[in-house]
Amino acid sequence: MTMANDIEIETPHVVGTMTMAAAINRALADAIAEDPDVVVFGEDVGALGGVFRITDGLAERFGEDRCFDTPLAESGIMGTAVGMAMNGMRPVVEMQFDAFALPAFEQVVSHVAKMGNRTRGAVRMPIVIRIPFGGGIGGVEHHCDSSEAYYAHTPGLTVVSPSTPQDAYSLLRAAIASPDPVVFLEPKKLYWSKGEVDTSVTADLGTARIAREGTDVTVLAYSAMVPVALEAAEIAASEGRSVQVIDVRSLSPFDDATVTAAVRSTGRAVVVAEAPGYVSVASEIQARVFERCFEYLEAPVRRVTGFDTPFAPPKLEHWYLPDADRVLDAIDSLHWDDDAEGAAR
Amino acid sequence: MTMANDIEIETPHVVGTMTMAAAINRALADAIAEDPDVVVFGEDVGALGGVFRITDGLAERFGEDRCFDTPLAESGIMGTAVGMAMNGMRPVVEMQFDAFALPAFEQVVSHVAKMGNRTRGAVRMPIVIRIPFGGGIGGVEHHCDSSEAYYAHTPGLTVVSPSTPQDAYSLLRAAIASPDPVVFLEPKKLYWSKGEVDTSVTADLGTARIAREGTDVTVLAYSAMVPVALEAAEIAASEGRSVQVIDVRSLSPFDDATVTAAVRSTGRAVVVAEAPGYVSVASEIQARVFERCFEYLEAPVRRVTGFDTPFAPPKLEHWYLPDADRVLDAIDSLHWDDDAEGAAR
Amino acid sequence: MQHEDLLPRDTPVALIDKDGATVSDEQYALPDAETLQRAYRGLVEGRRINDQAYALVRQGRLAVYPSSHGQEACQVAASMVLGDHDWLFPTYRDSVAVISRGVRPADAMVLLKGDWHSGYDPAEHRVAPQSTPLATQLLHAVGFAQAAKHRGEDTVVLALCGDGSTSEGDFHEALNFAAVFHVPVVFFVQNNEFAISVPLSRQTAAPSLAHKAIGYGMPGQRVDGNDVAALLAVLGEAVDRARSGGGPSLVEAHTYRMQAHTNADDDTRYRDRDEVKAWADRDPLSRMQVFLRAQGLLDDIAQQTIADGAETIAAALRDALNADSDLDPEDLFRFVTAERSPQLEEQWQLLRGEIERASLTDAGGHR
Amino acid sequence: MQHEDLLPRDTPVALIDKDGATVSDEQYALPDAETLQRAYRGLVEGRRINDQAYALVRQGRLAVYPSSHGQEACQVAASMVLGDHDWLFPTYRDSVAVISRGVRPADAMVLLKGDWHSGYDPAEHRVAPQSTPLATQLLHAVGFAQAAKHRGEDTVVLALCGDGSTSEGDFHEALNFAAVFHVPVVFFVQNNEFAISVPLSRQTAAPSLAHKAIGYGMPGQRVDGNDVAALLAVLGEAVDRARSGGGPSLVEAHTYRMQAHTNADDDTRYRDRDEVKAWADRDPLSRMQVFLRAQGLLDDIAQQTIADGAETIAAALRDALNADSDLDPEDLFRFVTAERSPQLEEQWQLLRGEIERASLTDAGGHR
Ligand SMILES: Cc1ncc(C[n+]2csc(CCOP(=O)(O)OP(=O)(O)O)c2C)c(N)n1
Ligand SMILES: Cc1ncc(C[n+]2csc(CCOP(=O)(O)OP(=O)(O)O)c2C)c(N)n1
Ligand SMILES: [Mg+2]
Ligand SMILES: [Mg+2]
Repeated sequence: MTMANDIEIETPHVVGTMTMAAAINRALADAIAEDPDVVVFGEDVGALGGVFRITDGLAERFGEDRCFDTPLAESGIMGTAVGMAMNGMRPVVEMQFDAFALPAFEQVVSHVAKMGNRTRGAVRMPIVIRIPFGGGIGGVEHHCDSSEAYYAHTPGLTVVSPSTPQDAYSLLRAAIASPDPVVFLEPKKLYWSKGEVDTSVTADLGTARIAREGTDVTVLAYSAMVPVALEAAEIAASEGRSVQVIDVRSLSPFDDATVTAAVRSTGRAVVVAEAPGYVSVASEIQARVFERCFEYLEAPVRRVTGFDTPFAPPKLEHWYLPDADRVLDAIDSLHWDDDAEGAAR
Repeated sequence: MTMANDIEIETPHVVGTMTMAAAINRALADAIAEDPDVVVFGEDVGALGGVFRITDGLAERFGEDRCFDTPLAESGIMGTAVGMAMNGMRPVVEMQFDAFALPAFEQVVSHVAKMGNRTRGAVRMPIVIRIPFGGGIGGVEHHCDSSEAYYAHTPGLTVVSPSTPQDAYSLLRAAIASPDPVVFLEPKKLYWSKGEVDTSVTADLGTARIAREGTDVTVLAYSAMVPVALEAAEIAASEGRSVQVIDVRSLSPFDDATVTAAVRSTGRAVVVAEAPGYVSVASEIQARVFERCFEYLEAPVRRVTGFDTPFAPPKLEHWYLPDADRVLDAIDSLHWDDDAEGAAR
Repeated sequence: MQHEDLLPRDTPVALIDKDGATVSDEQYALPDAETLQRAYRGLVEGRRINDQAYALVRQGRLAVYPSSHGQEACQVAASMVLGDHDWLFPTYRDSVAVISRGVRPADAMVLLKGDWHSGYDPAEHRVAPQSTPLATQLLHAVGFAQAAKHRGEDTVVLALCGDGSTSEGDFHEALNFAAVFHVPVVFFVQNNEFAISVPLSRQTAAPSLAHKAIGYGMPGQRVDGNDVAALLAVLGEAVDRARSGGGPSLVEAHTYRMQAHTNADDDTRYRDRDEVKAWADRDPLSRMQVFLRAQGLLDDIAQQTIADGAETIAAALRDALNADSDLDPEDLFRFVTAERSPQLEEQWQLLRGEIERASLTDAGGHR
Repeated sequence: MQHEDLLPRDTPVALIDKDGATVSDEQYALPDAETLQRAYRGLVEGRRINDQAYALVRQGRLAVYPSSHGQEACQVAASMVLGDHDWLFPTYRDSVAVISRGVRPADAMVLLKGDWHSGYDPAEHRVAPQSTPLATQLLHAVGFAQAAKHRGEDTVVLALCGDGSTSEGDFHEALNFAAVFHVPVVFFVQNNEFAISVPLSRQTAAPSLAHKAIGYGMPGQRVDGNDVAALLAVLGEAVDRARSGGGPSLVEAHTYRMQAHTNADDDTRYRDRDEVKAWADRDPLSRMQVFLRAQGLLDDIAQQTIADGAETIAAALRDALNADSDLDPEDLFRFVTAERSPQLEEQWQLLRGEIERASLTDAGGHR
């Protein structure tokens, strides 16, 4: 799907190395600067600049009416965002942590996702819901969940998650420019990872990105699992196996075209996601790939995911989180020629 | 998985034909009668007997302290249920309609599902959350959603849905007897469908049920889609195709043993669910079956689901809901011998 | 404003009693004659719409109708106190208020007929879609007002909800956000004594719902919800305060739901007929009729003209709803997002194939 | 009770002022000497625990610590007013109150150390797990009290939350349910002026948070949150009322969060050092010390004994947290449900295989 990114970039373009946190901050600042309808709000996003400092300096630079703190109530934040969107604004709201977006769930599902449909397009919802998500930072209970499945399952929501500073910038700009609601999931673990960012580069919502070329097997990952997949690919390469890595990046809608072509070309696939695997984005990807690539598959598509348990406490999270080894194990199981079961097939 | 249903049934057993609504009512009454810790509450469940009359007569028969109305606040209902469960009760709460359970989502995900894990088993949550769900009754917006994916994805929750009055009775008794929280999804469309109920029959949470034997293809369905699957099977039989129908019934945890054995025996499978298909219970089942039965499959597993759109308005819902024809179309696509593509494989 | 001024009166504000006699009030003046005449016409039309819709449900032309029979004074006042550029945020029960704002009756009934989820463009008459999830719309109203304030517009927003809805968390969050951001929203609670079957005593132990206002730092007031004059005065003051930068306020109207919750409900299960009868004596229409007649503001001819006007509205509603809907299944895919994703297009093609095959075989069944 | 009696005072109840002088009060009596001596010991121990935990964070032995430094009077009073069979529902900031109830300090820190999500059996000391999702625990407290009432037990439940948390919908629903069901819950808001960086003025426009009580039909009261004597009196009265069937009430304590929200926070970004300094003058410990000394209820020896006791607690906490945790990864699968599903067993076997392989190669990495 191509969604035209029709922003006229007026601020001078920047090219440079920055953290994902800085890239998101920059995207917010550029959007506020360019479009008077963009407002950023949530808990602690003003003077503090957010608990992760993602909105650092925005209130100071653009004033209290462009970036401001709300009372501590997530349904309130989401519900007022709906009203603002009805009245011509483009709210970008921050949910402080993934589990703390849950009080807003009714507003998201019953209104944010449905208002455009309800009104036959008369009232669209250009809202961006930013949610820091996932683990890997040693956070305590309720601070490390991955709840993308809840949003991706909900018709009407676009759900994206970046794995690089460049995508963080470009996808957030596209999300803010979108006429429809976008859930923008920020991998906390990658906030301080660095990369090159060119602010003139655009990205289309609804598209996957090929993160590494490869010919033997396709690993489909998103967000904080993309570096894990790339690490696995690197190790596999040293063992003589060529691993293609696709950064799914758009969790809804899904870029079937890119993914199907990729898996058909390699004939093998592994899906990697951090969230509990049951009824998840990973299961969806696995099912789709299976169905669309059935005739081309040399082996069953595997998934590597978090366990179907509540997220682990900090001291145990290294056992919970999928790592390169777990990905490599899954790859190893894909009926290779030197593999009896595979050969029998 | 077998979870012992260790209720001592003291009321005389009943065998007879009744609606699913009556079977649920009977299960609630029997549970209240037998266990002083069971309380039923929610919106309009008292004098009115619930908007679907499922709790009809309970308040009158057992008194206001066993079945009662609450203030109109779903998070309040769920949150107080958590507190009651902490203090030794077995709350059975009713959410009036599926979309109106959403305000309680934080309590469900952050506490109901996690309390047992958080306290290392010291505090379990024997809560049953009854939710009338699904369409097919001509309900207006927000009255026909199918949100099982949200619950099934959440670790710690058991999720079941009956398709017959017998299962409605037996599964609800098992749910109330369970030490853990159970989301009990009631197909509104089947409330007035009738069937034989023997109250001495027990059912284990976590198990699927073979609803019809068959040898050519396995249709996996649950809740209101089971009658649809059975109808399709009946038509297929008249066309010379033997369709096995499995009532999945436990949406979490999943009965892999039964399902895997079934699909391996037929070599073909179709998953049927009413909810939007994307990131859904249907995708999970499809993915699992694919992965576990890969070597046995004659054709890709297909799914027949609701569209990835908000639920249709009453006058359009017949186009939205999966019906026997759609299931038969999916079955037809499964590379049969008389099918060129299938033969080529 | 002093803290005590945020508290409501101990008894609801009333200007015309149930027998049509005026009640003098130090704070609130009786609206002028022309306003009251207009209000009366609104009441008659509102009642007619309620009764017509009720009949259409029985005839199977509407799927469901939550009637405001008995609450027409609230409905009419809510609409009349707003200026043209102000906005109304109604619930499922507020069809009469929606229609009073100018929305075509048939468009207001699209949801209840089952054709679509809403039948009018909100911007056209400054009426948000009628909200079903309780209390959620109150937050939308606040956000809407925040945006207006942000742009320096003097839009006032009036948001409706029922007594039961005050128990929802969103009610609390909406009033709190409105007060903290000091935005021009009037929260108008129609306390009709019931939330489906649940009586007010199960919703709150407070002296009144209007006593909640002080907890947010906004004024609360109580008013006789069957007295359109008092409603116009109290709501009018609240709207004026909001427009002049005085911030939000909470108005609780004491009224009664004369019919069952909807046609699907059976109110004999939970309330006495005597109670319903007692409230019939306090009907909002009859007291105005008596009052206007006594004041010489209504004669037989005017009465007939009003009745005829109401009949015309009812006839149009009947006609519109008796016509069969012409619905396009592709609409299911048209509005989900601005641009249709390939994923949805694929699904539409599946359905399109089914529809085409169905039209080839017989009308209706697919196979 | 008259409606006006539900309103709090205009100024918080105080019994001992910041300089340690008594303030006379018509309604609330000063607690007896022995109680105040016990309270003082609690304050000193609480402060020591706060400071020790803070140090342990710096040493990397605790992942995070939301300190109640400055709020110890609230913490100690909340614990002391409860009887043995009463229950406390605390938040992440209430570790001192939790420990005051008898929970071992090291067990209270399990969450913050990162070993597990909670470290004590709630039933042992009648303390619910510390709640992180704001205001959610207030509903648990209400349900807990409903169950106690249902069984005819006279348990009182005291539920804690912060000023920011009063903005959440769950706060509203909890107070409303408690009032409607007339259950024995004391809602105790520690208004420490901030929710992380957000000041009280962004949470509410109300005259006080205690003014919310009347909107639920329960009494509200305000108290100096750094005056343990006043807290004991006001909370004690609320607990007595609840126990004797008088229903729930709301108490707001005016206090101050002297440190940053947690170690991860930087409070120089949003508040003046002068403000913090001004509150240091109102410290809950020093005023009690001055008071007790002046009354002859505390001498050097007693002071030293108390300090030594606090030091012993701190040392035990240090020792416990300096010990490396012995954690079993299978715990991830043990408690999700009472019985482990085949689905989870399969996943555990996967992990077990990895762990075994890891132990065969090197310690830590898998492959
Ligand atoms: C969040 C939510 N919960 C439950 C319902 C179901 N429901 C529809 S109307 C109603 C009663 C509402 O009572 P009240 O607010 O007093 O309004 P009234 O119908 O009396 O006008 C209920 C429980 C709903 N629509 N939304
Ligand atoms: C539902 C929810 N939203 C957001 C958070 C993140 N959070 C943790 S503490 C806090 C501030 C709480 O302020 P307050 O209630 O005043 O308590 P205090 O920390 O001052 O004791 C926030 C926003 C949370 N824990 N839960
Ligand atoms: Mg009502
Ligand atoms: Mg605070």
